[in-house]
Amino acid sequence: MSIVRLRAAVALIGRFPALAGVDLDVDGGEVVLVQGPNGAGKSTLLRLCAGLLRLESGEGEILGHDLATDRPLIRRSVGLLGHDTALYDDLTVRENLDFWARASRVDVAGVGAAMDRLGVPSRLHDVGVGLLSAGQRRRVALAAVVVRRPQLWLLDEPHAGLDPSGRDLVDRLVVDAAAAGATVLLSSHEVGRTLELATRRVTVAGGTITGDVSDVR
Amino acid sequence: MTHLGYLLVGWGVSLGVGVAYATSLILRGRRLSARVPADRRRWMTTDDA
Amino acid sequence: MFADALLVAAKDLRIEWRSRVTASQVVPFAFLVLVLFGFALDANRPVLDAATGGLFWIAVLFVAIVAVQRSTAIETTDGARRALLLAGVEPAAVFLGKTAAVALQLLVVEAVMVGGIVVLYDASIESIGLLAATCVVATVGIAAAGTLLGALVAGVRARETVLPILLLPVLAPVLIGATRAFDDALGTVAVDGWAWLGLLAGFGAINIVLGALAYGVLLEET
Amino acid sequence: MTAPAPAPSHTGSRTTRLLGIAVVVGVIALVLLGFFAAPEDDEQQDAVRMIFVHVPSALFTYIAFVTTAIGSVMWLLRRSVWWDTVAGAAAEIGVLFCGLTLFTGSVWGRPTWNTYWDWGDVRLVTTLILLLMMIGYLSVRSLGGDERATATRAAVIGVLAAVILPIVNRSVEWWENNTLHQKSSLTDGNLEDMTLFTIVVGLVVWGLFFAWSLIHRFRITWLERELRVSDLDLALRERRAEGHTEDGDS
Repeated sequence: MSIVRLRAAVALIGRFPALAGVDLDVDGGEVVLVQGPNGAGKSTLLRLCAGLLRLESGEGEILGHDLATDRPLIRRSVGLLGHDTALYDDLTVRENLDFWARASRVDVAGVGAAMDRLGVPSRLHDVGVGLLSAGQRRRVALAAVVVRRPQLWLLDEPHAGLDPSGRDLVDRLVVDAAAAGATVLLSSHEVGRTLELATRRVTVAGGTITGDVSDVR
Repeated sequence: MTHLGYLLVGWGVSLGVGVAYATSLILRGRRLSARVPADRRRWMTTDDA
Repeated sequence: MFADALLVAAKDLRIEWRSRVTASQVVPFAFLVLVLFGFALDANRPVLDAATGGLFWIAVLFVAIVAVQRSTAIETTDGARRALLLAGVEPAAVFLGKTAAVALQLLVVEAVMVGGIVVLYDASIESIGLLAATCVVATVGIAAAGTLLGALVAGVRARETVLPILLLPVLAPVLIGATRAFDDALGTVAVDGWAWLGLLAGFGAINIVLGALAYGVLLEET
Repeated sequence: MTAPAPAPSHTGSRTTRLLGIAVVVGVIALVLLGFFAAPEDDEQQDAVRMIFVHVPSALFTYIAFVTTAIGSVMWLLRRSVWWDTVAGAAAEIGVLFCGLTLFTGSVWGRPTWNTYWDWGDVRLVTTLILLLMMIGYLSVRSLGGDERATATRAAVIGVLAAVILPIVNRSVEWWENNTLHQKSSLTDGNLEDMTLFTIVVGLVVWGLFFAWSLIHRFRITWLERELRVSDLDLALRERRAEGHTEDGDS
């Protein structure tokens, strides 16, 4: 089943053509590593697939929903970890995850499990997010994605800012998600580590796909 | 002619502003027309040249 | 839909409770504005008495600008606005939730300010019912217009200065209506305050409907 | 039609030339009629001649903002770029007319009501609030980054202004329920023929000028958009080229 189908997709950030004609097909269960220099358009590609950006031209379908008309539907079943962690500094870790779980209409019971899976120590559960380190914040942001149990995971440099144990947790997360039948698109500079995870490697440069290698793990 | 001062100010400013705005429109139009490549200068509404 | 609105409102109010911005900054600011008006007009007692209603609502409008900027900042600091879209929360629910949170905070400040005009301006309240009703109805309209315009300027450069330029003209009917209703409630001018309350209610209703409709369009664009 | 002429090097066209000539002729006629043909008023004497400028300017202020409101709604409902451009053009012209209306109003008010401004006056205050809202509209348009987002923001303000304004009008009306403003000059019908005729000439002249300006301003925005589009094509080509050159080393 086609999860992501993009044809000559162009997306603008302000007036800058971050994506300048992207063709991409991703099927269910694939783990696609998106590589490329900074400013190549990786983050924009992930945000486009998340249904947050408008197609300037070209077509696209995510999870069977048309990217031009059904963006709200796409967003319901997608989990995006972007550069900003979308957390409220004045609220505690639990309150943040509680809020995002309820907002996503997902059972709040999963919050505790998600925090444990990301190795967020219980002493931090009731600490204001504003007091956390960058690494801890990313774990909480990842936990917010885990809680949503999305069909399509879009992780923008999930390893960034994490210590080695954190990176292992992310890898296990990706493996578990793929095993559970979800599809994962992740961008990363950690070429070595994520290679074993990915079923496919796509290189992006100048807002277009310049390489697509499916190496069977 | 009573209140001539007021009338001249009132009418004068109105006509003056009108002329100034009209010229600014024409000048902005010319400056932009020079920079837009020829093929794109068809107007969407009227097609008379 | 209303569950989401409640969720968003609770979230905003909890953030407010934790950070104490209203209590520590906005209330003193409102009080300060009243004091300054007092300095400016106190020598001329009759003018101060006659203008109490107007001064009160001018102060509220200043406070409203600060409250709206704070409420908008909550969503824009860490990309939460985008996450709300992603979570699939009904935009109208986000709008109603945030409007309610701003309105409640403004009402708290207004309660303090009513105390202020009684103490500082020696205002005598003839009809507490009309006074309270005016505060509630006018504040709903202010919060609705503020939340909508706050979202509108969220993505724009120099948004701190653009917001007042947009918000104050839109709130003109509130300044006029609420002042007149207060004049009646404070007995300074013989006018039918309840009729003015009707105008404020109309203004509030229109802003709530318009805001709920337009908020989604604005969220989607930026 | 002969083969299409080479692309014009200005925003003018046959229609705008005709309109332009008509406006110039109209203005001359208006001045002659306004200052010499029309009778003076027994109370205001010659001050009444301000009416020939004030009334048309006021009427077309509201026509311009109704155009903006319609354009805003059409953009929000149907994402029509054409209507969004019309809305923006009409708003700019509307602010100009609104300023003139308030200016001529107060210059006329000075000798007749011996005050430049009257807060109790419904139409004056409503027009002032309208001017402030539309200045907000133009400032949002000029600040915008992403084109579509700016159009949407402006459209929301356009609609908001159109909805709030009647309330402002009602609230000011109630505030004083009196107005120094004379009854609407057109409808109360006690004007001599020549004065009425001159006002109509004024309305025609203003209408032609409004049309002329709208067409030119529309085309200016259109050219600006074309410029951005051609810039976008350029940016797309550069962006793709950037992709290929990097291919070598990534």
